[in-house]
Amino acid sequence: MQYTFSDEQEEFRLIVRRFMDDKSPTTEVRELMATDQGYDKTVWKQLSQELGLPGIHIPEAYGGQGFGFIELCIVMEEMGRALLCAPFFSATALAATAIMSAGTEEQKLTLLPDIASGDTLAALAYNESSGHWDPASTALTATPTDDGYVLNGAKSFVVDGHVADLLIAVARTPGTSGVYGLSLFSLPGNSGGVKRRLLQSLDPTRKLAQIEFDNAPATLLGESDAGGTTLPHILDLAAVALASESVGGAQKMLESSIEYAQLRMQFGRLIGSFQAIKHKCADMFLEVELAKSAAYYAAAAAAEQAPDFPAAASLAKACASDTYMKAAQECIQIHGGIGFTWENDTHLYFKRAKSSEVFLGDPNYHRDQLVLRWEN
Amino acid sequence: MQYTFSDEQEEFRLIVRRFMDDKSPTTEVRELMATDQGYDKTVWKQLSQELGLPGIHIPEAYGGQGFGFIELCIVMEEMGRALLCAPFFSATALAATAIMSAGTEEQKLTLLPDIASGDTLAALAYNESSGHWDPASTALTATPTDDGYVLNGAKSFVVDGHVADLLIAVARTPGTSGVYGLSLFSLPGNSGGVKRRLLQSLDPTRKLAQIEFDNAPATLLGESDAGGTTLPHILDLAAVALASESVGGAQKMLESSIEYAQLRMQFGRLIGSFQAIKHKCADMFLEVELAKSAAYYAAAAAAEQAPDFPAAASLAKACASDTYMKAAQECIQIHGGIGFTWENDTHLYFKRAKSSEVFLGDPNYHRDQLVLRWEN
Amino acid sequence: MTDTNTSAGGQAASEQEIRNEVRTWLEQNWDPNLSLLEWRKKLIDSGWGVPAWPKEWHGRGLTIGLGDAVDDELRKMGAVSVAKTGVRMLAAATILEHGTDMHKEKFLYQLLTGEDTWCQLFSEPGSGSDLAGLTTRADFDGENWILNGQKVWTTSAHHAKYGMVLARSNWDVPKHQGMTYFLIDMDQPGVEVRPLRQMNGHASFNEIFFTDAKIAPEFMVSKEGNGWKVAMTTLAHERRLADGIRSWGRGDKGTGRVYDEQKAEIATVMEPYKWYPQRAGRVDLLIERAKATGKYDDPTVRQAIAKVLIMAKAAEWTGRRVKAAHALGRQPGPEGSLGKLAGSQVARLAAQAHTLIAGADAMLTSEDGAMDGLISEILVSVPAESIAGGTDEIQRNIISERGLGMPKEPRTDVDRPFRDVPRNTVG
Amino acid sequence: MTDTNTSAGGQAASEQEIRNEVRTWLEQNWDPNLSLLEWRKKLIDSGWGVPAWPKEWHGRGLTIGLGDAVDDELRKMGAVSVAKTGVRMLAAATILEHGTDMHKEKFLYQLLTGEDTWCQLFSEPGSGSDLAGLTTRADFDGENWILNGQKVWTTSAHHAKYGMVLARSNWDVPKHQGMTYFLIDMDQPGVEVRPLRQMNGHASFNEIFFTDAKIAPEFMVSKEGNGWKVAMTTLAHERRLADGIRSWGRGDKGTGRVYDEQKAEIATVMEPYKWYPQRAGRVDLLIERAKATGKYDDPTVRQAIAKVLIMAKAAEWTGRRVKAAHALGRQPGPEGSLGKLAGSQVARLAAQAHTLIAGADAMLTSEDGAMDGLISEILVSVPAESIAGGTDEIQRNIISERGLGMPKEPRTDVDRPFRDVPRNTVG
Repeated sequence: MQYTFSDEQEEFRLIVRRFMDDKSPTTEVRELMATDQGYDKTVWKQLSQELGLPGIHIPEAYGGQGFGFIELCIVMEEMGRALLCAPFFSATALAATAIMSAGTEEQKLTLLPDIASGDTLAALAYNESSGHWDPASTALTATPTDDGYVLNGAKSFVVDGHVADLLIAVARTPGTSGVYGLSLFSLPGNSGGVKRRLLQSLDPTRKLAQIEFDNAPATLLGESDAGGTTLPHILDLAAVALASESVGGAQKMLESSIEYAQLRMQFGRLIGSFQAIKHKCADMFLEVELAKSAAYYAAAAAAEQAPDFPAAASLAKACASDTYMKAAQECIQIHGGIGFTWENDTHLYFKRAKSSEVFLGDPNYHRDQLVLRWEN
Repeated sequence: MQYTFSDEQEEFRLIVRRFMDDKSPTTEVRELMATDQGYDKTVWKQLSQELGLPGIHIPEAYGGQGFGFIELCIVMEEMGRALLCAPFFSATALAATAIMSAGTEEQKLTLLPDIASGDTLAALAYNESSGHWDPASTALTATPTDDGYVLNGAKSFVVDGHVADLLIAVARTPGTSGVYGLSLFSLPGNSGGVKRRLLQSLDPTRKLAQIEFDNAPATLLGESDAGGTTLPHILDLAAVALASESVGGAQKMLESSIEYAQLRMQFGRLIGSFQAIKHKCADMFLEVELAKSAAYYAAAAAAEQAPDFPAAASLAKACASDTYMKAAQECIQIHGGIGFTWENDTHLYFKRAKSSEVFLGDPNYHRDQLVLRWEN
Repeated sequence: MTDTNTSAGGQAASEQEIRNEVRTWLEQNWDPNLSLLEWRKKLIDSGWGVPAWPKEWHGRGLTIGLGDAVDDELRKMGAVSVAKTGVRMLAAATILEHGTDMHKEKFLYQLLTGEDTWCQLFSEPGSGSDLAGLTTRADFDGENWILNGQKVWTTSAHHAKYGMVLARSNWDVPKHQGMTYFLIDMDQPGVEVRPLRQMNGHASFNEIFFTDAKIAPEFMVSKEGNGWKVAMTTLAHERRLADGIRSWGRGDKGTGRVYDEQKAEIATVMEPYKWYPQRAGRVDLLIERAKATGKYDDPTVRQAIAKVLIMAKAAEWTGRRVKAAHALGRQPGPEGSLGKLAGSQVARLAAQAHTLIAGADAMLTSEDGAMDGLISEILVSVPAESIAGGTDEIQRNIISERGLGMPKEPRTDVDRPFRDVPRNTVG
Repeated sequence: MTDTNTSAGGQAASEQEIRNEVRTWLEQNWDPNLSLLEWRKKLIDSGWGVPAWPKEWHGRGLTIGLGDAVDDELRKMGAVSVAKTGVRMLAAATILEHGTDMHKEKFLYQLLTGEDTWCQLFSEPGSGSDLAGLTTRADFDGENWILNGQKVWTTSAHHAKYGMVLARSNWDVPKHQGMTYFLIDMDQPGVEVRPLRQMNGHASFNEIFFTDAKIAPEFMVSKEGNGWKVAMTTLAHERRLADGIRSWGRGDKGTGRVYDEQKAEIATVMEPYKWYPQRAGRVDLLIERAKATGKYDDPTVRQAIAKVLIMAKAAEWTGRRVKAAHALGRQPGPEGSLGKLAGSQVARLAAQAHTLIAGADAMLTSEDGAMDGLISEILVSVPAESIAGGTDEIQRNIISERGLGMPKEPRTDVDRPFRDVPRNTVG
């Protein structure tokens, strides 16, 4: 198992970090989060053309960079650290991963190159308004027609669903239940019968959409009824990508706390010299390092197809979500009143942490999964 | 609702505390915990004759002092504070309460006076080796005979069961299940068919026994099949008595921590001047005060037969158990290495806290009960 | 002004006598169709508006207990009381204790009628937990005190007529000895008020910038360098204020001009406080929400709810225990200072439980969010609970030092000229 | 002693060459039917016992990495190594770095053969976290150093032949400058060893009382007043020791006299450590126990187990991450010091989970307890995990100051004569 990054991976991280530092200062984040579109097309183009990030883990055969899941997670971590507003999580980490896991060879050749180049924004329409994260809860139906399928029902919490050119939707054959009869489908975002609405989200840096399907024509992605088999793995990969993003955000909260504690004076001393603050930072540091280790391990387990990957994925998601949330909370606390203001950047991270906490299943859900998946 | 103690109650507490300070220093506790009997007959006699404690909440009509449940809890709190080794919890808080709740008028007149005078040691044989705390889990059977019943099966975790003169046992009519068919029975501790064994307990200051019943003749206590109705209330009262005891122990741990932090020097300063220690003590203090409030409220709710008593009982038990355990743990931590030695008294409390944590249901169990019992 | 002597002249009247007297007066005078100002003037002039205040200053010199009895009679009658909202009662208490007769004459009456609103100008960006480290400067130019600096966390400053301001007048003495307390007219060119937006979107507080703001010397309270002591009086009343916010929010029920005007007054004053219940975690909603979402059936959700309930109820009972002991005439123990710390933990635990219950819906807000955004408002408001009014860390210092008598940390900032104490450089 | 030059004389040999060479030597010399002492003498004399030690002192001057390769070959062959248990390797490292030739001559050989055991005498009842505040005094009487005072937490002192002892020789200089480091013969009238019983019933440590114990001046290590610096060498090797305890416990597998004697040696040395796995919380047992008791079906129990697993696995992976980075030649970051703090939390959480799983059985111990008392041993052992080897509070200081570069607290004990520093009065 790869426990640390190779020199090449460390180098790659630095390149990504430099790009983020340059393109995603919080002034930029604040501007973009106030828009409906939610990202900057020029930056997305640069990120695609200069760094090839949208195709990072897509094989070269499909127009991608041919790196692995570990590199994808490095990108997620750095984006989380910079709170980059861009449709990377949606298109690459979620949708491309789904296509790579479930699509036929022909579909991969057709769909992935444009995602890899950044030209196509894709989104994974999985979750529904019930808010459940297990595949069995899918209610959207896919009814076979002469030349494909039509989808009926609705999806919610679709990351960047409002701007996606391509939707990958999970639906079930009418009359089926549980994990049986689930399949993935692809359809253009602007298809007839598709009604999209931007949701008002707690975290304005991550756009969510509700999508209604009214006899929307769609193409089967991969094999019929295979969703029960492919989805758990897709969701695990997604959870680890999100955990990586959270780890990046948590690290930023730690750094911000320490920086402030070393600047701010009260009672004639730097507040960072008080044990109450020092020990809080030591605990944050411990938690952030543990969350990193969990996310890194899970990424390596995915890359190496280790048998404990499902357990590791749930472990990483639960750990990173709790850590990010706590770190953001403590960062506000260490900043005191100023940390609660709109002007201070901490709340941007706090809100991302809160939304990441529940997205793809909250820590309670993943803790339970962890134990159930554990091979003692 | 009575939120604080009356002047008379405060005066009574002082008298009990003085007695405990005098008769139950930890040197004495250490001597008694090494014995099988587990208590000092002379002290028990003084406690009975001078203070009348065994009859504290038993009505005067049955030979008791005629005080209420609040006074019983005051006694429990002070005994917990001093770790008194005596069969008070078993005989008065558990067994006498059970008799008062379930017995017939005649039985109360027969059984209670000798408990109130301290002459009869009674014990409540409720729990079985399954370790479950809900009445439905009772497996001991009571088969009717011509002149009463015979008990078959076994009880475990019977506080002071090895020395009890009188056993109150919960058993079910053969063939029944759930909360149906449960009744209480009384029988002498040395009856034929009763085999008692002192268990090796983590907390040597509280003796536990296993009791096997092999066609042991017993007398029905109160009405047949009424256990499903009487037991929940008996157990709630017991839980509040135990919570009170825990609060006394937790308070002692807080005081011991503060005392040590104000004596011990490291780095040229009293360790109590370090925020790490101060803030720990502030948190302990908060928790102990909250646990007191919860226990006092529950005691008052019992005394006043308030409708929210069941919820309050579970709240108090969960809160006091967690608080005592945490306070004992932190007290060891503040003492450092010395706190982990046999010589230091902290572990005596730690072990009592651990055993009280699970006795009558652990905090998880009572938290669940609390919500289920809550009237929103 | 009618000099309504309490029965039996100088002798102490019984509570029943007082209650009878005020009821009689109310029966004769209370009229919901008066304007709010007319009624309040009548009430103040009678001495029943602030009966515990001195007779010379609109009161009757009654004990606090008897004053409460009078208020109780007003409530029973449904009669509107004098203006008590906002921080005005902190100003009143400070002026009564430390102010000159001129201050009392000029400020108290319009404060009680509600015509003048007040704000408190203590906290600064550079001195939050360490209030005594403030650096707003007051320099005497021979004619006036000239104020320069910045204050923050000032509620309702945008409509306040006057402010209580604490500023540093002497930099060459230890920090606590160099501050002076002033009453400042907010309506002048040197005072700029800017709303300060919070992470939850509300703007309940203001930043105040003083640029050569003027204060005539007679508006100093007590003497130069005595500001800390005066401020202690103000702060001592602040906790009581926090308790009061809930009760003001209600207002009196009834119809008539006076009620309508009071409702409008309350709406204005309560505006900055409307998210306060959410900040505290809305424990009251937990079980209801769990049942509505079906999460009640999940034992791990019940555990989370139970943890909140235990803390919240035990804290509530602790408060009642303190009050009950106080009512029996016992010395209040240190347990009184615990409520704030418990409140922070309750809020944090409640937010966790609300998140668990909301699940994916926790990602949504406003009309898309659970309970039309109320739940998301809880989630983004609770972080303030452990900061506002003194951080948890400061509370733990206070509890351990004052409550438990633990030794103080060695300090390096109190025994030398403030000029030499390391401090933040603020904008 | 055969002077087996490594291949190509003075030139550095490759790992493969070294492995071949030691394997050849072992094939010729390893004999499980020798006595443990005979075999070890042979091994030490060959230089393969401690190959990373200097050639003059029983080694071959190899790098640590190559030394590990040699150990690996011994393991592969099933050959028993030199004595490495207990604190002897701390003594060896300290003597090698700071000792005189006489010290090396006198102590190292018997230390490696296992004939002499050692103990470490640093901690005192009055100085735990603040080791440099120790008050055991060393006074020179013109002929010998005379030791008086008390040490504590000394493992295996009852069978140790020698001790490393730190004592105060000068009270008129700052605390860190007044200590001196000695090697003391434990077998003398002025040294009394008393076992110290712990709350879990074991007695793994000892208290040591010095009453005019004598140390000849030549057994001072380094010079008078330099003890703190020398002690740092000892302590730097202590963490490595903690990691080693697990691997010693195993011993080598095989039959023959040398194995039997090694087994006996291990049994004696490991006796004080037998509860250490329980102290760490026995995370490995949780799921098995939950399944065995039926508690696995309770979602709240699964939550509790998951919380332990998350911390424990993440801490384990953090350790591997540090090692992997180290292997790539990267500077170790501060994350190395986190393991201890994580371990405390794992232990505490594991005890909670074990309690939840055991239910009422948590009240029982020994044969009546769950797993014949193993579970109750966990419950009464975990409190030591957050204390032994440096309390959590000290770890947080170290992590924040050294790891995160946060400012130190103002200190009052390091810049004046130790005589004037307030301290505990100890028996």
